[in-house]
Amino acid sequence: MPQSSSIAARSGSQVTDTFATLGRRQEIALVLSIFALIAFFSFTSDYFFTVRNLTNVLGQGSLVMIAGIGVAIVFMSGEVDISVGSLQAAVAIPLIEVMNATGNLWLGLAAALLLGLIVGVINGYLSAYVGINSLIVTLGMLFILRGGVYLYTGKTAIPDDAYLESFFVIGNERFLGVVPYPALIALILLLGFMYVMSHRPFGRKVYAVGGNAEVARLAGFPVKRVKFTCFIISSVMATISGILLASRLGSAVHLAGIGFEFQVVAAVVLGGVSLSGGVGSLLGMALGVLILAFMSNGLGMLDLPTEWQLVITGIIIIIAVAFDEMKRRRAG
Amino acid sequence: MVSEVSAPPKSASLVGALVGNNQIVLVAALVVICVGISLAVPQFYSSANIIAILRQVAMVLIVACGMTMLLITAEVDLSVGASLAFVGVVAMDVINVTDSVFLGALAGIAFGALVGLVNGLIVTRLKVNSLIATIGTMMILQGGVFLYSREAIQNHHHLPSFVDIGAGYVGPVPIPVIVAAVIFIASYVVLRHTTLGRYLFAVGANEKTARLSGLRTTWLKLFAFVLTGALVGVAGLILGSLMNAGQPTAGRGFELTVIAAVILGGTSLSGGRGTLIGTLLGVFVLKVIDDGIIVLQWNQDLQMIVPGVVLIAAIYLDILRRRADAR
Amino acid sequence: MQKILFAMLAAGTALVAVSAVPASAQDTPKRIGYVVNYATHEWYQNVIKGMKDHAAEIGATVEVKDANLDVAKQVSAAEDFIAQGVDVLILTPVNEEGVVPLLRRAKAAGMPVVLEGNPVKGMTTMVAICDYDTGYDAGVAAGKYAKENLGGVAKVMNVGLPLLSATVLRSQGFMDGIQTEIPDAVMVHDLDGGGNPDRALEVSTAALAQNDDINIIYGINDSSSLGGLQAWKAAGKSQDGLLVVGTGGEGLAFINAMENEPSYRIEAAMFPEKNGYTAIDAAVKVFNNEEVPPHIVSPTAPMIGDEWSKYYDYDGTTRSIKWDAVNALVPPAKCTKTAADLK
Amino acid sequence: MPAEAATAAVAETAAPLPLEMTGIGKHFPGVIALDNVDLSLEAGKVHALMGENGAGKSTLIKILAGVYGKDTGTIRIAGRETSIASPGDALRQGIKVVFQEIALISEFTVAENIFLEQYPTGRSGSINWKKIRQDARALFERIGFDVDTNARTGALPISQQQMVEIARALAHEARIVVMDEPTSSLTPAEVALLFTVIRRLTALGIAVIYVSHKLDEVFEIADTVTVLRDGRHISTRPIGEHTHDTLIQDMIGRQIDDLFPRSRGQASGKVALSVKGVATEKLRDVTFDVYAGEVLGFFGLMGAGRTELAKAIVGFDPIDKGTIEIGGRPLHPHDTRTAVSLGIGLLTEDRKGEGLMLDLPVVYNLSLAALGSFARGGFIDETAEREAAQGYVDRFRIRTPSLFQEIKNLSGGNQQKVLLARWLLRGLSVIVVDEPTRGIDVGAKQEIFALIDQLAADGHAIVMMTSEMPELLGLSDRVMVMGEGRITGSFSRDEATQEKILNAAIV
Repeated sequence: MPQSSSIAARSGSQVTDTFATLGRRQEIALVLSIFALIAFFSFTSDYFFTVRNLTNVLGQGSLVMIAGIGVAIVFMSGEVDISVGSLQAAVAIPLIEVMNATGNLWLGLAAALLLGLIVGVINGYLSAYVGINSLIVTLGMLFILRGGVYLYTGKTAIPDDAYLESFFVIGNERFLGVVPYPALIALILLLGFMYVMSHRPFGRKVYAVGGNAEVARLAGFPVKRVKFTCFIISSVMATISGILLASRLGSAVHLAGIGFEFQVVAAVVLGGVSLSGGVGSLLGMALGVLILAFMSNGLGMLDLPTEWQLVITGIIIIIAVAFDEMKRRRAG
Repeated sequence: MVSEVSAPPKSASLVGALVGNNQIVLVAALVVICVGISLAVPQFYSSANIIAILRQVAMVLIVACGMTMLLITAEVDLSVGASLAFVGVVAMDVINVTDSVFLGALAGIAFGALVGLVNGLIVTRLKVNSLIATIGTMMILQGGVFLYSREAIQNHHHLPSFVDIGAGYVGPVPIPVIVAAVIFIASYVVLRHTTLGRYLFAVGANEKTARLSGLRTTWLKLFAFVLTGALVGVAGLILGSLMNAGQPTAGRGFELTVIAAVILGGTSLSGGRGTLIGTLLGVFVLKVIDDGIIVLQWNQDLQMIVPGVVLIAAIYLDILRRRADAR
Repeated sequence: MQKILFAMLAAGTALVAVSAVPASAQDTPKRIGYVVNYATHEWYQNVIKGMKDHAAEIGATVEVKDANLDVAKQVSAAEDFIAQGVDVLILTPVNEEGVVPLLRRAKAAGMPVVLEGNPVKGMTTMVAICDYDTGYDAGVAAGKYAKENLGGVAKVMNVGLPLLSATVLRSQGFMDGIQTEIPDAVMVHDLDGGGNPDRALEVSTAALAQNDDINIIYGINDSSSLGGLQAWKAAGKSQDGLLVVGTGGEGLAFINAMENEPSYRIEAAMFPEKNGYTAIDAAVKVFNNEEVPPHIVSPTAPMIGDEWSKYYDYDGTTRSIKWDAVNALVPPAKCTKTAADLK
Repeated sequence: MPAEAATAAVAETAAPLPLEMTGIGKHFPGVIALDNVDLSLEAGKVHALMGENGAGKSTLIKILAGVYGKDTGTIRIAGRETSIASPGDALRQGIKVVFQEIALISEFTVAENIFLEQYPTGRSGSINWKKIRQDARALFERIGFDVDTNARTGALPISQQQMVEIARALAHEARIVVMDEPTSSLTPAEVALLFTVIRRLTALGIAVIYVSHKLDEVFEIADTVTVLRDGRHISTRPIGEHTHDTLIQDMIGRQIDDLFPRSRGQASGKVALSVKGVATEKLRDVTFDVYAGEVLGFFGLMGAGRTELAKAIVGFDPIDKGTIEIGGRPLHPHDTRTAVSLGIGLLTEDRKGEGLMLDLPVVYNLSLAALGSFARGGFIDETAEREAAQGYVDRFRIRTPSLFQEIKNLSGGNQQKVLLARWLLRGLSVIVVDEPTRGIDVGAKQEIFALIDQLAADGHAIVMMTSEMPELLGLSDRVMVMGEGRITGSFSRDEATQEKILNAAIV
């Protein structure tokens, strides 16, 4: 009884069963905020409301969005992953090294994915199976990977000497000259995982495990394996974003991704994905990413000290979560 | 459910006895590390180095005392690093204007406490998860400090007592070490022997229970936040004094060192469990490793990797021990 | 549909190209975009100051976006500038390898680019000081000072920053320079001070405790040298027989230190304002398609004792550069060593 | 008829039995939870499993559900020896357990929860949401429950959630359905409905294990009864061979003559607690007085507002209107701190969630509310604290190896005694007890009842919220009945009968 009453208290209007997602208040509020931001910045700068700029923002937000998919899924399962920034830097090393050695993009991608998988397996094993608090595991991984990158590279960037056109294209060119490829990839992944989260048993299991692990276990769900899989998804998504970043940077940069985890967590939380698991949607996360990306772009055009961006982002996060919490309490 | 299969008193199994309690592991680790380093570098035991380590330990320990209490109440504060920098800037500015170290110190500590209060109010009133809330305030402070002053605030007052806060000695003992020791002992006594300490445990162990028992849970959490903030103020003053400037760039990553040390010491992230002795040991382990890597002239990148590994390993051992206990 | 899109794109590119290639050599760019790597740092504050001052003189505006040490954000910021159609882009790379694709894209968009600070593969020109030479000159000065005041002994603690090639070059230059005067000068401790004062303080404390024969502290920037000096003072040591050498002269801290700390005798000044000034000159040249050397060197000079007042006015809260003195400095035509030599 | 069923069970039948568990043993550290227990089911029959808390019922069904592994013994399903490795495995083998604690994902819709274990999928592996919604609706129509299948489950009242749980069993075409105390939060009408459903299940040839401690229900629905005690198998008999007395005797191994001791005399005329016109979101105009030395029992069905009232009058939940006076002094400001200092406190129904500090030792749990009285200048006199705690441990016969044992390792009854001692040490004048014997075995129940009686005799005023009729009638001096947040009836001890109370409770 205590269990059920406490769960009932954590309510909210997220009935996540179909693509009817669009009809929900959370997302509507986010969409309205985006429109408001666009309207505001169009007013403050002539350069804001242009196809070129808006598509730019999509491309810039896409790295956060791709990693955000994985981090949001981990959040939904009731865990956290903050190792994604360091992983972004780490996967670029095998990618570039293998491409430089073999001149083959596919081998490079495979090497990067392999490292991502290994990290996901370690994070997932220690968190889901051993039972160490995932905040600590992934914080430790954050340090270990970053330190490892510094040690391996001797704190220099490893340039891309293979000059593969295809590698340049994925991060820097535009599909049909309009949509940046990273945005396209992000969109495909987003739609794919939205489908998984609402139309595949696995997605439902993630929500169930995050909503109430004990119930999920009694329902016969392999709770540990579901969480384990979420960590692997997260690492793979971070790897993909790391590959795109490496393409944009044309190298494996040891400094890449520092603080990236904060951007991702900010977007995920802003999108209404709760730290306590079981609620939230990927669409919300994606809208959260767009809000932060438009903010960053728009504020960058104002003649404001850049520190305002940090301050404003911090305030927005607190207000968004406080608002979310208030709504949830009222509904419960 | 639990009552039906309620476990009997702990049986001291072989594994349980071997792994022992978390603190014994830390003591052993500390001894092994110290012996190892000193075999390679005899100067490790020089009084200069010991003082150097103690001073580093002091800075972290001061804040870790507050953080231990905060984690015991099941909350966390990630803004301490950003606040540390801001405190130094504010304190130096006030001393420059007023020519009074006392007023500057007061302003610095008050600023830290104010940050703690804001964090506490966001968490207790707006019900924002403290991890998220303090990431938010961390961003606000990091940005805010540069909006306050882009340049490091220089020491224009040249008051010797200011320098003494960080660099002075009483007899052979550096003042920061004395400050830390006093704060540590006071915190230890509060946590172990007073109603306040017991209430902090109660709030972290079960907030509703605490409230039903008539405790002011909100007030207690606020206290832990404000105390942590004020202690950041103290540490910020010491850092400001040591650097002889209010540096807006200081304190990056400080929060992670503090939290890592506290968790390493066996304090639980989920509240209701933790000891200050553990925290003390945790701080020592991390700082001795840090120092060791420098005196051994190893690649300093290891200063990132080793604490990460140590932290995960320590918690892994702790979980093994708990499982052994439960068996 | 596709055709239309391509047509639109082609038209867009053409427009950019038209606006970017002016006809007359007299033209000045109207809008200059500067993507700085770390605007909160005093060094870059002063670079920006130099840029804005000089741009105002020639009737241009400088817009600044801060990458805040984030390589990804830097690419985004430059992208934004290209989309906004600024006339010239100035770029201080967070990492020199990480902007190679960006330069390629800027070239494709017909956007002239000036690099500041570090060279990048495929660039037209770069404005930068010579890090190695700056360190070298300071090293020579330190060697002379040590001969006179420290009994010819030089045991150096380098509060360095291996993260960046520029700072590695400074440290190397310093050691090479000091050895021209004192051949058996040694680097006793090579530290990673993170370039920030509290980390520098922390690592220096441990190093000083281990090696008590250190008598020269070299910092790759002012934060590092001051961190080292503060560690020295905190250890309760007298400043007699110590020499502290800082690099950069990026803010007010070094002036304060040279005024008040007896051991802080040498500052390898790098005149960030002048760097910004030179970058604007270079921007005008590339805008006009003029011939420019791949490396435009901005001058540096070691300042010994109170020589700083030759180059700066200081009223207690702000400093202002004395342009005449700084513009009179003659930079080397070419750097002795560059990042390429480190590989 | 039941007698025949039992004979049939003994006789050889052509079809193998749906379930045979033989010689099942399971031990936990220091405890033998099950020792050589047998249980076999017949298709189409209801088999009641009875025993006190701690008898091993839950362990046995958890083994069946795949939550625990067994140490010894064999399990045969439909004649084939098998093992049940996990809850998922149990489901695949046709076993569906409906646990007492609601096992639903509150963020999901009712329909989704029904098909949680086996999402119907199309050929591509996509979930067929249309089919889920249609089938769920059809399922509820078939069994005659009126539930909105598109509602978020957490938004439903607990009783409806329980119905959803039971419907789930049907959706999975289970051959064996286990129900663990299924009626603990149902209204009489819902219980009747449940029994209809159970009969439909058995008509389909499904074997049902019915775990309950409510004798009346067992006599009504069960064909066979197995009694466990202290982890051992005591008896398996057709229900027809049992009387109330024989069943109780099997369960507790002795007769409890006087479950409700009564040592106290008349209550004084002194009003200890006066509640006037209290209203909240869930309560409407609640007014009553409690006198020192009496036990005032509150009865109500699930959702009647008992717990809400309890939490409101101890200052835990805010009130919109009304006044609360303790010993003549108003509860103002309305918070628990004031309430406790005025001498009123709540013994919660939710021990784990609101009562215990699980990781902390017994002594810390016991002294929490009274810590101030052991402190001078904020410093705790730990010797005095320990002595006082030890006093209660002795007096209440709290079974714990030491004062420093973590309280999570104590049994439910002993935990409850610690929590009661917490309030006595504080010296309250009014104690609000909410479901004081939930999850506590019969032996300990008797002790708790005796304690409550003793407290009243000592002059405390006791407000008791309960859904257990015997408890209510046995302990209360006066009875108040609640329905939909209002007081719907008030009876003296002499007037109160089960029938009158239930009539008042059903609004």
